Parts: sequence; structure tokens; C-alpha cells
Amino acid sequence: MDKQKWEPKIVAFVCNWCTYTGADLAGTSRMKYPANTKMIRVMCSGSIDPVFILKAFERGADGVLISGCHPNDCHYNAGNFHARRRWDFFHELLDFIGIEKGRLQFSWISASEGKKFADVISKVTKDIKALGPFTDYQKMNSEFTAFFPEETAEDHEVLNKVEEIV
Amino acid sequence: MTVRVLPGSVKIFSGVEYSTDYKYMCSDPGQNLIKEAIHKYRLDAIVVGSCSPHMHERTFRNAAVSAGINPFMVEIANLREHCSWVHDDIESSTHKAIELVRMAIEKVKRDKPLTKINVPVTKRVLVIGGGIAGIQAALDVANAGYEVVLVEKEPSIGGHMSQLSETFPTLDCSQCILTPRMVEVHQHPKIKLLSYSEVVKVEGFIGNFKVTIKKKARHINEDLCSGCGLCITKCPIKKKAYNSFEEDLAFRSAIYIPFPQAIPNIPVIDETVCTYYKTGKCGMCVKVCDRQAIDFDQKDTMLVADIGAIIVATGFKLYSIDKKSADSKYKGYGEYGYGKYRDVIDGLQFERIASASGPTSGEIKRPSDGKEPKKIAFIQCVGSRDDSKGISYCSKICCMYTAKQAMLYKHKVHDGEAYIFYMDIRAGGKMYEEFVRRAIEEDDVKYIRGRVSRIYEKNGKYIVKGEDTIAGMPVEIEADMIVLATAMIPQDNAADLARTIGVPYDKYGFYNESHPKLKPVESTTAGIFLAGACQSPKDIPESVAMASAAACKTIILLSSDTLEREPVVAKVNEDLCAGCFYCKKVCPFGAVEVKDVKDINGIVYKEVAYINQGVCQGCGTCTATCLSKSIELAGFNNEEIFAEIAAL
Amino acid sequence: MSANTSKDTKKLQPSFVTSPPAPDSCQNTYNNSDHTQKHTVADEISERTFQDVSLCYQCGKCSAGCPIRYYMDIAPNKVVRLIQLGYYDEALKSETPWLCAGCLTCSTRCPKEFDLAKFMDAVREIAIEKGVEVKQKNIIKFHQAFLDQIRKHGRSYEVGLVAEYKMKTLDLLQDIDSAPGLYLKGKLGILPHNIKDRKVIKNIFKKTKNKTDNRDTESTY
Amino acid sequence: MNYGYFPGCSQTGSAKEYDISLRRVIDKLGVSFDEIEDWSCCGATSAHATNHKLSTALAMRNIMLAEQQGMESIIAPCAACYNRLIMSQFEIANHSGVKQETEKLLSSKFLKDIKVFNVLELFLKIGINKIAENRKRELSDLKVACYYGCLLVRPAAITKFDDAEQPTSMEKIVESTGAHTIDWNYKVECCGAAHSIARRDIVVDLSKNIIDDARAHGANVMAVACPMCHTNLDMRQRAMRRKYPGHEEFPVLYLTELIGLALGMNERELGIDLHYIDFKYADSALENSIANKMG
Ligand SMILES: Cc1cc2nc3c(=O)[nH]c(=O)nc-3n(C[C@H](O)[C@H](O)[C@H](O)COP(=O)(O)OP(=O)(O)OC[C@H]3O[C@@H](n4cnc5c(N)ncnc54)[C@H](O)[C@@H]3O)c2cc1C
Ligand SMILES: Cc1cc2nc3c(=O)[nH]c(=O)nc-3n(C[C@H](O)[C@H](O)[C@H](O)COP(=O)(O)OP(=O)(O)OC[C@H]3O[C@@H](n4cnc5c(N)ncnc54)[C@H](O)[C@@H]3O)c2cc1C
Ligand code: SF4
Ligand code: SF4
Ligand code: SF4
Ligand code: SF4
Ligand code: SF4
Ligand code: SF4
Ligand code: SF4
Ligand code: SF4
Repeated sequence: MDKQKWEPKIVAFVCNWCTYTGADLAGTSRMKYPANTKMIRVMCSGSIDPVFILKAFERGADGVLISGCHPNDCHYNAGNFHARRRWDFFHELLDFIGIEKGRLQFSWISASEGKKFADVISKVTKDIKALGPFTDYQKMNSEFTAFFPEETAEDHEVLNKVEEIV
Repeated sequence: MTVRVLPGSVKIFSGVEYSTDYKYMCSDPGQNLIKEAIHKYRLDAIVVGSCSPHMHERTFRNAAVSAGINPFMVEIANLREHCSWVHDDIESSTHKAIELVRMAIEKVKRDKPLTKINVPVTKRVLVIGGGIAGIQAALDVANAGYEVVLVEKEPSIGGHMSQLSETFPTLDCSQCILTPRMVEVHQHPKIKLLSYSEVVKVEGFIGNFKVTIKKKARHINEDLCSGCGLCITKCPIKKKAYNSFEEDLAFRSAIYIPFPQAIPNIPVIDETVCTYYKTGKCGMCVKVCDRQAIDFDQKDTMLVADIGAIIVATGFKLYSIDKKSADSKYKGYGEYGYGKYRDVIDGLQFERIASASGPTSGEIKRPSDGKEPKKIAFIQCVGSRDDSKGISYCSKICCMYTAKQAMLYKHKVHDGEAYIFYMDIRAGGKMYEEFVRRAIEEDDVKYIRGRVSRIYEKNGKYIVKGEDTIAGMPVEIEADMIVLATAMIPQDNAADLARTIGVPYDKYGFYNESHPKLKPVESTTAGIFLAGACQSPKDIPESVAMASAAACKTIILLSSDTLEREPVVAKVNEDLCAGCFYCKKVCPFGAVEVKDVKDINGIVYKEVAYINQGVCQGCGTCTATCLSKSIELAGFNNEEIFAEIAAL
Repeated sequence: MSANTSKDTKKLQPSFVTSPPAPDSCQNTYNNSDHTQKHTVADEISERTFQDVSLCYQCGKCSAGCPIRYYMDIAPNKVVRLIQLGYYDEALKSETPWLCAGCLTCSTRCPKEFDLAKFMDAVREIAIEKGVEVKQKNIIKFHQAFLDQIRKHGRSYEVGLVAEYKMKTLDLLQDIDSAPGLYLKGKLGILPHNIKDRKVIKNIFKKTKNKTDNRDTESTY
Repeated sequence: MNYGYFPGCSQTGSAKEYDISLRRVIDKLGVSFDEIEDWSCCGATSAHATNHKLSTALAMRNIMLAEQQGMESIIAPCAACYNRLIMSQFEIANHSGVKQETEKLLSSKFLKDIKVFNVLELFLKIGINKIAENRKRELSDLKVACYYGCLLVRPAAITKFDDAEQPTSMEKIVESTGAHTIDWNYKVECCGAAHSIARRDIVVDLSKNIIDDARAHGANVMAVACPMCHTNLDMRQRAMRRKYPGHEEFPVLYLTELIGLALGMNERELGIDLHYIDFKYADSALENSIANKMG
């Protein structure tokens, strides 16, 4: 691949209520950011399954961004709380299976943070560019995907905590 | 971005039958273009590359419907806000636009037709709590023509407002404005008042709640009693129980009506002190009641009601400085004596003392010896804004009621001196700052900025050790009486009730609104609304405004016979479900239920998750949590999202 | 104490004050101060006390309950305020930290759970390091004398303490009513209790000696 | 039961009688101590007032010794020592780096958790009924103002044994001697301990307030559990009278002396005769109280 011409491919999973709307605002405000990122809209960052991310890497994404509402600002109260817990853990796991941590990034962008959205996309694009192309995706296969669901202990803990809070 | 090239580029993707472009797709001619294409090419799904779905998704779905295809077979590629407006580079943005359209195409190919969910609506509202907020909400809803069930845990409605003397910022008498409202509730043909009752169970979902209410035994037959009060005057047990309405500044008899204006005006027998329940003797009340209304054998009864919407208006409680148990999240004030000094009272006690109908008939007297205090100190922010005592928030109303009380004191004790120790004066409201200035300028109330460190008794006086942080001088005042503006905290059982009815609450126990700015009276549970001080500390004007808003929201809900909901809800594949119920634990709305799966013989062989479509809000948290991938969120299922990813 | 007063050192002041109306009398007493420095006195205090000075919301409850309040030049809460805003000179020169008896009344009652007693410890410590001239000389001399006893003997030796303190303060009469009494009652030993492992104590003193303290070793901290 | 004992410097000098009475009393109650060998000063007030690292290291040296000498817990009868020891332990446990730093200074490692008790905790552990059972005198004519001072119960979050504002444990102990206790306002007010020498004027004022409040609430004796408090409240009464000529003498006893009296020891045995303010628990009183009890 020609390093010069190579442009990273980035997938962003964003929640419908905050980040997606924040991106709309960036648009209506004509803020500029690189075109490398494509967004997949979900209802809540809590519904983003780690498998989605692995799939994205499998499909040759060089980086993945997850973004939802700010903590406490979740449209669904607790959804992004789950997301956060899950991601902390998943981030470690990613490192473990050999994908650089920097390829998966998180941010909390509210519907009114168009500027932040543009900044985050620019930053993520820059970061991923610096990491270079993700070439291991051919090696990835569903083994990883299968591997993930085993991690229940942590989830357990998270769930129990949630019970106390809700 | 070059729009021109798009139709040709996307045409080559598999499944695409037709593609075109138009300048204003959302305009009528644009919509007609879509409809014509659907007919002409017998399309079963469409992708619109346009502006944000938040803008025109509905427009295009309606167009699809009128052309005969399911509205959920429409996907929008956001080419304006997410592409053309944000990228300058023509080549890359055009490329991105094509990919966005492809993703939408891949998704729409897997979309399934969905139908909106219709749920019927029961046209009856439950109001929990009969303070001013509950009263206002009940009256508004009833006046709109809907039935209301008002549940109040105390023997009478009225809440805290019935205890107040005069109210800021106008200094009008609380009872005078409240009593007519209470009577109206009592007489309203659409309101069923269940006093001395509590909600014990809430099942169901928006439009279709089933609520179980426990009616506690008053030991009086409400249908027979005329409220003559003869039983009360004759009851020999007069001083065994503190009068909680009078904030323990007076006693009451074993059979009592909490206060003269009580609604309903029917007594209650306090089993814990009544001689009959102790020895089986007495029965004086029975003898004097010529209507045979006394019923010692009366038992608690359970009522079940079908309810369409719920308004929670359970109010607040005042923090007391008593020593708290070790496991309490609050701590008492040892430095102020843990409540051992009788003349160190709280705000509500002062309200009773200043109240014309109170234990002192409105004369300012101190509890220990009944003397008129010549020097009075008020201390603000007691409990509030105090991390170490467990309450970090500002109680919002105490600055105002303290100013009011100092004024009332000065109006009644002309030669008295009033000092207020404060940290900040928070008087944001119409005529509020003016009110505080009046206390300072006209009534000569002395405000001293600084938190008091200690109170102790010395020769019948109370030494208040403070610091004037503005002057930078220590201050010691020998006061005759001290009024603590203690914090407004949630009711004792606030968290329990929240769990019973299914509303979320914050770390203190106040109920959470759905959005702090734009949905302030909705709880996050559909069909449950909030009013008054159960949501956060509030004064009367705010409580009433919130109550009317909540009433209005329920009226909107009840105005249609059925509710239409977006079909974006989760559904469990029962064959796959392992019955681990992680989904149940994470669902923020309690939408997941346990369902028994039976074999042909009717024997339960496993339990699976079942999602109540009326309750589910479609967040999808459960889908990501389910390890066996047995839950799908309609419109955003894994297959659809994988397809989008695959289209990258 | 050595006075490091120097007219040309800049007065340490909050960055928002543009033209310092500083009269000569409150010129700064540091030898190494510069308000452009990144690591401020407030930062230093936060590090030593493990709590941020911004926690304090200036309610004054600490001062209201402080038993020594009436003897102080400025209220304890004001010392925190001065540090919060960057008026380090004024804070470090105040008598208040020196008069603070470390009784923890303030720390116990503070609604923000700010440990003010510990804060005062840090202010004193920094004042010493910066060589700020302290008005409460007797108190500082007492501390010096006390610690000298420990350094020398491993324990506090009351006769030595009083003797050294008297030497330092030249206040020979003050305790006259109690010391002889103590002798008579057999409560004061004439000889110090020396612990065995005095080396370790000396070592502790040496290693913890404040870096910027350049006064003679025998009577500093 | 066997405890490690950290007497503190004052106990070897001006508070000799505290040490004496404590040892006698617990001996009578069947408890003994092992004094920490080669203990050193905890650095109280002066060290932490001026140098936090020094302060922690000085205090923790003693904890380290106790650990090395196989002790599980330590009794620190001086409130100031007690406070320094537990505060230093707290620092080490809760703030990163402090432990390593201190270990380096002491060239040794902390391995165990040594529990430090003050004298109130000690008696509560021994059991106050033990005092009542062994009582030889009924001190019922004593009305005792229990003075905790500032450092015994603070900070409550760390000391964790009694209420910081309205403590009651000393009252419980004193009542087990048959004496009465009074409720008063200055239980936890500071006497200015640290300034006993350098700012005697302050100490005199503060201590006078404390004595006055005790007297005003009907006390005829005060019980203390700290040598610094005792110095200020007993020894400084002369200075008090110089400054406030109307000041009347007021006896101040160590808690241990009070218990000793109840257990039947006399003033000499307990070192009460070493106080500045005379306290003669006359034998007549003894007889009276016994007579009272019988009658
Ligand atoms: C000392 C003081 C002085 C004040 N002075 C003023 C003033 O001058 N002006 C002003 O505007 N505001 C004043 N206020 C504030 C005012 O009292 C409140 O704003 C108002 O009472 C809030 O009304 P509410 O209906 O939300 O709550 P509440 O008055 O607390 O009513 C709640 C009701 O719900 C009932 N309830 C609770 N739990 C349950 C349950 N589980 N089931 C059934 N029923 C339940 C309670 O019994 C109560 O009747 C003052 C407050 C205090 C403390
Ligand atoms: C600097 C600033 C910062 C703020 N920050 C916050 C914040 O962070 N959070 C927050 O909650 N609130 C904030 N607010 C407050 C918030 O702006 C207001 O609460 C809110 O805008 C009020 O909404 P409104 O609809 O009542 O009035 P407005 O927003 O004033 O809307 C009134 C509308 O009526 C129109 N209008 C006026 N007269 C007529 C007429 N005669 N005929 C027809 N139309 C008319 C006006 O053109 C206007 O569109 C802030 C306010 C200010 C000034
Ligand atoms: S971009 Fe959106 S708003 Fe504009 S014409 Fe197209 S569909 Fe309509
Ligand atoms: S119970 Fe009987 S006596 Fe009592 S108020 Fe009712 S009617 Fe009157
Ligand atoms: S039976 Fe009970 S309530 Fe009735 S009069 Fe007697 S004590 Fe009062
Ligand atoms: S309203 Fe006033 S008194 Fe009440 S907590 Fe807030 S600032 Fe304090
Ligand atoms: S998480 Fe999945 S497997 Fe577990 S109960 Fe819910 S649907 Fe069934
Ligand atoms: S989608 Fe959200 S609301 Fe619906 S059942 Fe799942 S977790 Fe609950
Ligand atoms: S009590 Fe605490 S918050 Fe209040 S002024 Fe003092 S240090 Fe600051
Ligand atoms: S620790 Fe110091 S500042 Fe705090 S109350 Fe005691 S003497 Fe005052």
C-alpha cells in the first residue's frame, strides 16, 4: 500500500440521541473534518456489542470510534453507563488480542457539541493515521468473535453494581 | 461532493433497481418522484440520500406509506450534515457519500416491515401524594374530565403546606389558600380520595397499569362518621402521643383528626396508645358516637385499580439534626447538640409556633419555658451544602423561608432582635430578592455571613459561635431561641416507593426526571410523571407549576384511545434464550419479565426472558448484554448492523 | 530567623491583579519567588496535604469554632482564601498558622471535609522553607527547642527543653512558677533519657530536613 | 491480655503520676503491658507543625519497633501521642508514596497492622464491669466533669471509637467507679496544649474557660486522659489566679487516678500528691460513702 496515498478507514458507532445529533449540528454549522469516518447509528451506546467492533476490524477498518451521550445525560438513563463499563474492559481485551488500544477510541459528545464532534473526528483520524494501516484483519476471524462472549466474570460484577444503582 | 455521479455509482450495487437525483427531494415534487418510482419499478424498499433522518425521516416514510410500502423499509443516508457540509475535498467526500448510500442499501435490504405498536389507554390517573403538588395535579386532571385516584399516606391531605404559617413571597396565610383546594378535591365527582393509604404494587405499563393500594385501617367507618369530633373530646388518652402535625410541640389523643381543616374530616385511632387495644377496656369513643362509626375490628384492605398514567407527588421530609445510626447516609449535628436543646428548633417547628392555629396560637414562645425570645438566631444551610453530613445540594427554599420567619418574628416581637447566619442568600424568583431586602431594610434583620460552628447552653441562653466572614470577626451571640433551616431531603421510604412504581432516583433519593431541561416532569418510565418536591427541593409556586405541567402531560396521554409507539423494541428468541436474565438486570426500564416455557403437557421446562413491548424503550442495552445473542432490537438488529459494517 | 527581605524580588500575587499597589511594608520575603512559576504554593500545599485548596468554600465554620481565633491576626478561613487566590505572601506571613494549636476542631466540623489543621501544618512548613519571617517567634523557638531535644536524645527532655527554650527566647522568668515545683515534686529528671538507637533518629532528622532550609543545622527542623 | 505500651515522653517526667497510676490500676484489673523497647518521642505537635515527613517518620518508628518486638496492639495513654500514631498510620495507609518514603527513612518495612488504642479504649476493652466489680470505694460524692480535650476523639473518621462532638465513653468508665458525671459544654474544647510554654497567656484563658464551665455545671473534680491537658488544667491554675484573681482552685485528676481511688488505692500510691492542686480524698469521705452505701 502506498503510504503516501493511504487514508485510514474509520467506523464510528454513535448513539442516535447525542452524538448523531451532535454530528448533525457540526453539519449545520459547516464545521470541517476529514471524510475518513463513516457512522453507524444505534439507539444507545449501551447497545453496541463488542462483536460489532471486531467485525469492523475484520472488514478492514483501521480504527473504531464509539461515542454516546455524556454520563448522566443518557437518553435511557443507564445505557451509556453499561457501555462505559463494558468498554473499559473491552479495551484491555483488544490489547490482549493484539490490536493496538489506540485503534479503538471513545468519547462522549452531546447533541450540542458540534464543535467537539468535529474535533474528535479530526483527532481520531490523526491518531489512526499515525498508527498506520491495520493489516492484521486478514488474520482475524471469528475465533476472536467467539472468544469474546466468554468474559462473563467482569460483566457479572458490572451487573451486580448496576442492580445496586438502579 | 459531486451529486451528479451518485445515481450512476450506486446503481451498480446489487439489489438496486433504480436510482436518480433531484434537488429538493423533500419537497412535494421530490416526494412524488419517489412514489412514482415505487410504482413504476415495484420497489419494496427505498434509500434516500439526503439530510439527517432527524430532519426528514418522517417525511420520506410517509411518502413510502402513501405509495404502499412499509414505512420501516426506508433508510436515509445522511449526505448533507454528515458529508457535503463538513468535507471540502470533492473526491473523498463523493467517495464517502457513495459508501454511506451503500451502507444504507445493505441495511435496507435486511430491514423487515414493522408495524407501529398500538396500546390501549385506561382513562384514569393515579396521583400519589396529597400535598399541594398532588392536589393541584388531581384537580387539573379531574377538571379535564378524567377520573383520578388520589392516594395519601396520612389521614389527611394537605402535606407540608398545611403546616405553614404564612408563605413567601407574599406573606399570605397558607391555610387560607390551601383549604379551599382541599375541599374541592373532596367534593370533586371525578376524584376518588384514598387517604391513609399506600401504593404497594404497580404492574403493567404506560396506558395499562394495574395498581394495588393498601387502605390502612382507621378503625372508623368512613361512611358513617360525620366528623363531629365528640369521640376526640371524650377520649381519656390525651398526652400519650406527640402531635406530628404540630411537629411534636403538642400532644394528641388516641383518637384524633390531625388538624381542624383535615380532609377527610374523619378521625383515626392510634392503636399504639389507645387503651382498648392494650387492655380491651375503655371504649369511651364508642359510647359517645351516636352514629356507631367506631369499628375496632376494621382491617387493612387492598384495592386494585386500572390506571392509565401515574403522577408521583410524594414531597419531601425535613432533615433533623438528631444523632443518626451508623449505617445512615446522613450524620446528625453533634456540634449543635444532636437536638438535646429544646429551644433549638427546626423550620417547621417555627412555622407551627408562628401559626395562628398552632400550639401557641401564633405567639412566639420558646418551647422550654414558654417565654418570648428576645434574641433569636436563625442558622441557614443546616445539613444542606454539607458533604460531611451527607447532603451536598442546596435545599433552595430555606433562604427564603428563613427570611420569612425572621420577618414574622419581627412583626410579632417588636423589641426582639433577629440574626441570620447564612453562607449565601439564594433568592432567585419573582419578588424574592425584594422580599429578602425587605427583611433587612424594613425589619432590621441582621444577616451575618458565616457558618455557625457550635451551639451550647449557658444559663438558659444559647451561645452561638460564629464568624462574620465579611468583617473577618468572630461573633458570639447569646440567643434565647435558635431556628435551624434544615435541609429538605427525600421522604424516608422514597427509594422503596421508587422501586415499587419503577421510577429511577438519584443518589439522594429524589426522583429523576427524563431530561433536566426538556422533560422536567416526565420520569424516564413512560406514563409516569413527577410533580413537586419529590423530584428536588421546591417551593410552592414551583411545585404547583410542575403539578399542572404533569397534569397536562397525562391529559395529552389520555386524550387518545390508543397509544402508538415506534416499533423499535427488543424481542427475545425464546429458543436461544438461556434464561440467565442478565438482560433483566441491565434493562433501565424493567421491561424484561420472566416467562415460563411449557412443554406440550403444560409442564414448565425452562424460564426465558420476555420483553414487555409496552415498557421497552428500545435502547438495546439488553441486546449487547445477552451472551447468547437471543435478543434483537427491531430496526437495529445485528444482521442489519453487520450488513452496514460489511458495506464499508 | 534570617530575614530574606529583598526589595527587588517581586511580590507574589494573583495573576489577575495587574498593578500591585504594594507598599514597602508588605514587600515579599521570599528569596526564590516568582509569580510566573508553574508550581504554586497552592499546588505545593495540595501535594503535601493530599487535598486541593479549592475544596474550601469559605463558609467560615472553621474560624467560628477555632479556640484560638481571638488571638489570631486573620481568621483561619482567610488563610485558605489567601492561598486560593494566590496571595501567598500575606498567607505565609500571617501569625494564624503559628497560633493554630492543631486541635482539629475545624477539620472535624468542616462541611467540605477539608482538613484545615493539616493545611496549617503545610503552610508553616512552607513558611519555614521559604524563610518567611514569623511574628510568633516564641512559638517557632519552642518548636525548635522541642525538636532539638528529640534529635539529641530521641525523647523530649523537659529540663533541656525549657532550658533551651529560655536560651532562645531570653525569657527567663516566664515558667518560674512551675519548673521549681516540678523539681520539688520529683517530676523532672536532671538527666535526659537517651534512647539507644539515637543514630536512626539523627538520620531521620537529616533526611527529612527541608531542602530549601539553609540555616544552621542545629536549630532547624 | 497483653498490650504493647508506648508511654510517651511526658510519662517519664511531668506526667509521671499518669504512668504510675495507669500501671497500678491495670495491674489490679489483671492486665499487663510490655513497654516498647527503646521507644522514641512521637514528635507530637512540634514535628507535624513544621515538617510532615519528619512527623510521620518519628511516629512510625515506634509502630515499627512494636511490630519488630512482636506486639499486636499498643496502648498510647497520651492523647497527643495517640493522635500522632493513628494519624501517621492513616497517612501511610491512604496516601500513595508515604509508606515507601517512611520505610526508607526507617530502613525497614511495615508488614503488620498494629492497632493503637487510647486509654479509654483500653478500659472499655478490659470491661468497665471489671472496675465496678473490684470497687473498694464508692466515689458517689464526686461529680466528675469528663474532659476529652481535642485529640482523643478526633478526627472521628479515623479514631472511630466515640462521637467527636458529644462523646460518652469516658462517662461510662467514670460511672463504673460509682462517681457521678455531669453533662457540660467543654468536653471537647481545646485547652491550647501546644502553646503551654510559648503562649502561656492563651493556654491560661482557654483552660480557665474549661474549668469554669465544669464548675458551673456542678462538677467538683475533672477527669482527664492526657498529660498535656493535665499540665494546662492543673499546673497552670497558679497563672490563672494571677491573671484572674477570683479564680478558685479546682482539682483535676487523671482518669486512671480516679479509677485507682475507686479500687481502694490512696493518693500517694497514685501520685495524686504530685499535682499542683490538692486533692484529698479524705478517709472520712471514704467512710461516709461506705456508710451511705450501707444505710
Ligand atoms: C419550614 C418550611 C417553610 C416553608 N415555607 C414556604 C413558603 O413560605 N412559601 C413557599 O412557597 N414554600 C414554602 N415551603 C415549601 C413547601 O412546603 C413545599 O414547596 C411544598 O410543601 C411542596 O409540596 P409537595 O406537594 O411537593 O410535597 P409535600 O407538601 O411534602 O406533600 C407530599 C404529600 O405526599 C404524601 N406522601 C408521601 N409519601 C407518600 C406515599 N408513599 N404514599 C402516599 N402519600 C405519600 C405526604 O404525606 C404529603 O401529604 C416551606 C417549607 C418548609 C419546610
Ligand atoms: C446568556 C444566557 C445564558 C443562558 N444559559 C442558560 C443555560 O445554560 N441553561 C438554561 O437552562 N437556561 C439558560 N438561559 C435561559 C434561557 O435562555 C431561557 O430560560 C429561555 O430561553 C426562555 O425561553 P422562552 O421561550 O421563555 O423565551 P425566549 O427564548 O426569549 O423566546 C421568546 C420568543 O418569543 C418571540 N417574541 C417576543 N415577543 C413577541 C411578540 N410580540 N410576538 C411574537 N413573538 C414574539 C421572540 O422573538 C422569541 O423567539 C440563558 C439565558 C441567557 C441570557
Ligand atoms: S437536502 Fe434534505 S431538506 Fe434539502 S431538499 Fe434534500 S431532502 Fe430536503
Ligand atoms: S367517629 Fe363518631 S363521634 Fe367520632 S367524629 Fe365520627 S361521628 Fe363523631
Ligand atoms: S377506646 Fe381508645 S380511642 Fe376510644 S376513647 Fe378509649 S382510648 Fe380513646
Ligand atoms: S436555600 Fe439558602 S439556606 Fe437553603 S441550602 Fe440553599 S443557600 Fe442554604
Ligand atoms: S440475556 Fe439473553 S439468554 Fe439471558 S435471559 Fe436475557 S435473553 Fe435470555
Ligand atoms: S431494549 Fe432497552 S428498554 Fe427494551 S428491553 Fe432491552 S434494555 Fe430494556
Ligand atoms: S470550615 Fe471548611 S469550607 Fe468552611 S471555611 Fe473552613 S475550611 Fe473552608
Ligand atoms: S486546628 Fe488550628 S485552626 Fe483549626 S480550630 Fe484548632 S487551632 Fe483553630
